[in-house]
Amino acid sequence: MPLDYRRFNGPEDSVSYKRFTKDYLKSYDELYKELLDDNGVRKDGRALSEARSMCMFFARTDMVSQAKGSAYVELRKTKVVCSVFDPREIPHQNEFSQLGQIFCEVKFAPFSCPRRRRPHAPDAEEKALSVALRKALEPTVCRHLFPNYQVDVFIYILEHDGACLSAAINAAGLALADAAVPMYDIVTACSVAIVGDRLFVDPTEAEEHVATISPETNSNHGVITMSMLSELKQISDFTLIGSMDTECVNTAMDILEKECETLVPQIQKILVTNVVKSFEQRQRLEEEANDREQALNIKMEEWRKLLNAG
Amino acid sequence: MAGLLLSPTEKVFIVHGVQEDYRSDGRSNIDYRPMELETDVVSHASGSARLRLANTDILVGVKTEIDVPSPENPDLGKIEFFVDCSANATPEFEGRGGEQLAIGISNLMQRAYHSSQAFNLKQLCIFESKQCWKLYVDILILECGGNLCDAVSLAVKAALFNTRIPFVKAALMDGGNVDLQLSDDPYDSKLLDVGSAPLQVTLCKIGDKCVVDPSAEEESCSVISVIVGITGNSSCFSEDNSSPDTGGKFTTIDMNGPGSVAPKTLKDAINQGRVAAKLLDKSLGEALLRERQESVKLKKYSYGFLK
Amino acid sequence: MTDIYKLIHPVKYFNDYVSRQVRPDGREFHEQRNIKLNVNSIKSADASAVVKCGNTTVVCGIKLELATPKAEEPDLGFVVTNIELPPLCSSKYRPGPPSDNAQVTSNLVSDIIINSKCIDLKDLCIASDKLAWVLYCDMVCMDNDGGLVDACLIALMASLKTLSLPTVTYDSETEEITVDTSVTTKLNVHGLPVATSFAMYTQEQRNIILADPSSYEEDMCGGLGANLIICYNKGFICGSQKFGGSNLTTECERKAHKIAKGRAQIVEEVINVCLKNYQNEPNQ
Amino acid sequence: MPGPDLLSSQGLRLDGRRPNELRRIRCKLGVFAQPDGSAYLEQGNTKVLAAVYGPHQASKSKSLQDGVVVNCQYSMATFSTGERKNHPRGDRKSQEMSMHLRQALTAAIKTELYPRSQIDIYVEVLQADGGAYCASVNAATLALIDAGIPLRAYACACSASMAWRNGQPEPLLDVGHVEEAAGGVVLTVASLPSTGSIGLIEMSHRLHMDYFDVVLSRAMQGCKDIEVILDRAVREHLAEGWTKQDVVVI
Repeated sequence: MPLDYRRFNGPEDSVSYKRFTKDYLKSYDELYKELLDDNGVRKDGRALSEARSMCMFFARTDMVSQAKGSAYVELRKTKVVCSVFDPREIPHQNEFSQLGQIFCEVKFAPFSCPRRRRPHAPDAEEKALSVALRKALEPTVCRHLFPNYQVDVFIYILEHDGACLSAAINAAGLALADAAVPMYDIVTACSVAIVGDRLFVDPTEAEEHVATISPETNSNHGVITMSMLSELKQISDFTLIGSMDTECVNTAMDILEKECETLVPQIQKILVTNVVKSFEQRQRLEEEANDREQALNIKMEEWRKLLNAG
Repeated sequence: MAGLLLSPTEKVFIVHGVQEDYRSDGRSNIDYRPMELETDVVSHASGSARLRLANTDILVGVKTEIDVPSPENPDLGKIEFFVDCSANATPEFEGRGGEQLAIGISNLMQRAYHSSQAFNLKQLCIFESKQCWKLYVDILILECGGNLCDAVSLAVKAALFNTRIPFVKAALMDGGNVDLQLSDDPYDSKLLDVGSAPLQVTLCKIGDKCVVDPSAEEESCSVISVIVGITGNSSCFSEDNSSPDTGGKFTTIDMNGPGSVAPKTLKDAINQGRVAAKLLDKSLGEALLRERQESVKLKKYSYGFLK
Repeated sequence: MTDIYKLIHPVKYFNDYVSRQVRPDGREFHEQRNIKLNVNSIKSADASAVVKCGNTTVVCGIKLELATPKAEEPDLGFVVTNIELPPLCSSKYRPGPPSDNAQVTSNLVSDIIINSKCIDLKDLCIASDKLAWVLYCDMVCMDNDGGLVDACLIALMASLKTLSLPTVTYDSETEEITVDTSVTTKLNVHGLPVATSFAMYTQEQRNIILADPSSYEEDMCGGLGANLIICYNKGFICGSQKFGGSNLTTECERKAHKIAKGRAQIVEEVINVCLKNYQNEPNQ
Repeated sequence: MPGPDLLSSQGLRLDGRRPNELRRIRCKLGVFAQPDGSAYLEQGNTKVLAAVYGPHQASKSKSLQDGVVVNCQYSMATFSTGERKNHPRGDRKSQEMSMHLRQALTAAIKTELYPRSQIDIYVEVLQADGGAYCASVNAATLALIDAGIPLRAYACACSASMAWRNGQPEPLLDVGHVEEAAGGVVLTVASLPSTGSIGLIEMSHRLHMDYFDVVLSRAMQGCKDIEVILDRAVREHLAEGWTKQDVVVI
């Protein structure tokens, strides 16, 4: 790997201290056991089919002042910031493109992953996430309205505790709406991790990790992320990794469809609040302006009187 | 695809044909086009295969290197996919023009081979937490005539089937380092167990129906296609028929294109893909076993690109 | 209406405000923006802090790693500081490798940290010539609205002050390393460098310095970032840089130093209060 | 100055060839359907594919008033060499190769016939076993013919080396990888044999002036031999093409 001379680099042989702790290499069974307690409840107190979005979904728009539209989504520990900028002409293009384009970039903070330090240069996972995000957003944006222009969508993942792709898609949907980019429908996404016959809805990083390790037996495992346009009943992107049979895929799809639908009212609420807030703000500004004008008029009157008198 | 121009009427013709289950080249919606497959075409590689599916031409070479296993998985080997879109396919790929497509395909392959149920990396381990084999699967796309993903996955499986890994003759422990001596004899080598390696089937949504193996013309009529990766059946790839039927599990599902699909259509498509993959896997196994027998009897004639 | 005016006549718009002794966001010339600070909100990092100076938001995360020290400095550990200006923080930045501006800012912060000697690199050494800590401190700007260096430094110092190192035992014979995360020691931080940015503007022979400028003010004063950065560490100057902008008169300089000194105390207080609150939180 | 032993006492080379013998050349025109012209050429164990697109409208920045722009790209498959290559193209060596290819082929093409146009020539080396450049030029010539682009003459390339036998200089024709690696001099010539003109000469290592002419004439002889082989391949291809195509059309 070539040395990145634009940044300060640490020593080449540095490794995370976690490699030397006792529980660095745990067996598959140990890891699996840690996910659930004796009552079949997940470590953070959720039931298997319970999504974090139900209780702890925290999202707001208008996060980045310099961007046209922005959003912040927090699923307990997973934290994602998204900003959307004004459309600009597609750079380095010879031909006229009938449809506008969406440019997505997903980036992990160097300190975002609990297991290792992320490199500064974009790696394969970030590129794959960027592509998945673009595919999820393309069907919902009215791209014919800005031909030959591209909208930049930037995602920064501050902390990764599972389901970061679905958090990123939700954040991007909010930010696009905040930036007033015309869209057909609200886009929502959700993930599920599959370990054997158990389905973990909206998984944490630990659950995703176990689901991506292949077990010794021939049982199902994997992670599925699905994004939907709920009003139009359309799936805009579907990503599966792991190994599972048809039945498992079908059940997971039904669950994800339901979860995506439950997200819609929450997102609608955030958007409505946003509109109300910006309306109030504008009203307040207008009132202030009126006040100033009146004060000015009064002063002008006084001066005129003085002039007339003087 | 590059340089392909279709008039609206031509597109309507294709869409109507698909609706009637009778495509413009005479196939039904679940038929593949004829393919040509030859293994062992590149002598510098440990395993290689060339697949020609109508106008799509793929050359795959597998190279092996000794590497240190990653600390998280000390008992696993490594596999890496690299796709190169040759400018021979279309002038648009000149320089770095094909990079986007290449990254997309290699990511898809990497994900399809991720699970140990698809490809067991334990067979690449030499010496736990010290040394392992790293397979470089280099995919060269020479011509694009539609349906790249399927062709790539078939050619990769064939090349891996053809790959020989030399036996380790001796290992010297020197402090913490291991010094390996490899066998020089090309026949003194082991074959990989690739029976369960996944095949990918692209289902192209045209109108309301899905077709397998779309031609470049058909691809331009569709806004969305579903790619499913399905593990293979090991019993099709071994000469004794005793091993049980396995496979048929999904290792990847992905959507490609700017459109979207209804949940019902997606479910139908992945089922259709599973059926198609099973048939494809069976015929690939037969072809590869036949070729291997021929090469054992020294009857095999090498065609390369001269045919 | 004002938005359009600002867009069409940016300079005139700015001048109108300045000639009335007020800044576009309603502040006085010497007034700084509110500072909000929160520590250890990111659990995947070994220490972290989020700081907001007005709109400017910076997140700092520290990851700990172990490495062999350099042969020429066998008793010293490493502190690697980098500033990331991702394209999402402002439309000025594009995806790809760090821009020149990001590199300059990165260098500046790194120089301040080294010159202020707030971390003794000897504290980071575990076994001479064999093993030492590496502190990867990454400051990520989430929203760049001016005064970037100030915010980065606050975030960095706050997270360094909350950092504790796990116990490491190094067996010199077997070269075996064991880490015990249950027992940790706090990192010693000496001093507290605080930077204050200024933008300098000349209007009709009048030299004006604007403390803690917003990104719009920085643009108006003709700099890629702030024009003047003064850094104080516990009442002592530990750095002063000037980049472009109008000429700096002695009078202005004196005024700037006074503001910077005052601000250093305020920031110190903010950090201390925040750390105290964090330590007193019951769930920590 | 006895270099490495490239010739046995019987006067045979490391791979059993005589000094003036070419490696086996097998080739085929029209391997692909999409490009305007394509060819595959095997020279011993070196295998090369070439594709030609054009002539088509040149991009504005490159366009020439008085002739066609010849655009070449030389690329090597990652598995083509013994050691795996990390990048198929873009490194200094393949940039240089692309340039040399362009020089040799521009000499052969009747460039004045297509002003403001562009011809793209892409060469992909599938397997490199010495003389990859020569094989590329030969394959590209065939692809140009397959595309129907008017040429002045066949452009052929061949390499030659130098060995000693019983104290006498003995030039070697068509250098293989083993001989290249042994470190002798390698002289590469690209020429239009029927006109006798030389498009490009490149030499590695050093060679005494006295022997230069001997080696050069050996390489030129090789080019002439190759021209015969290429010519036969083209004639066979066309004969085949006539019969096949006409039957289908009628």
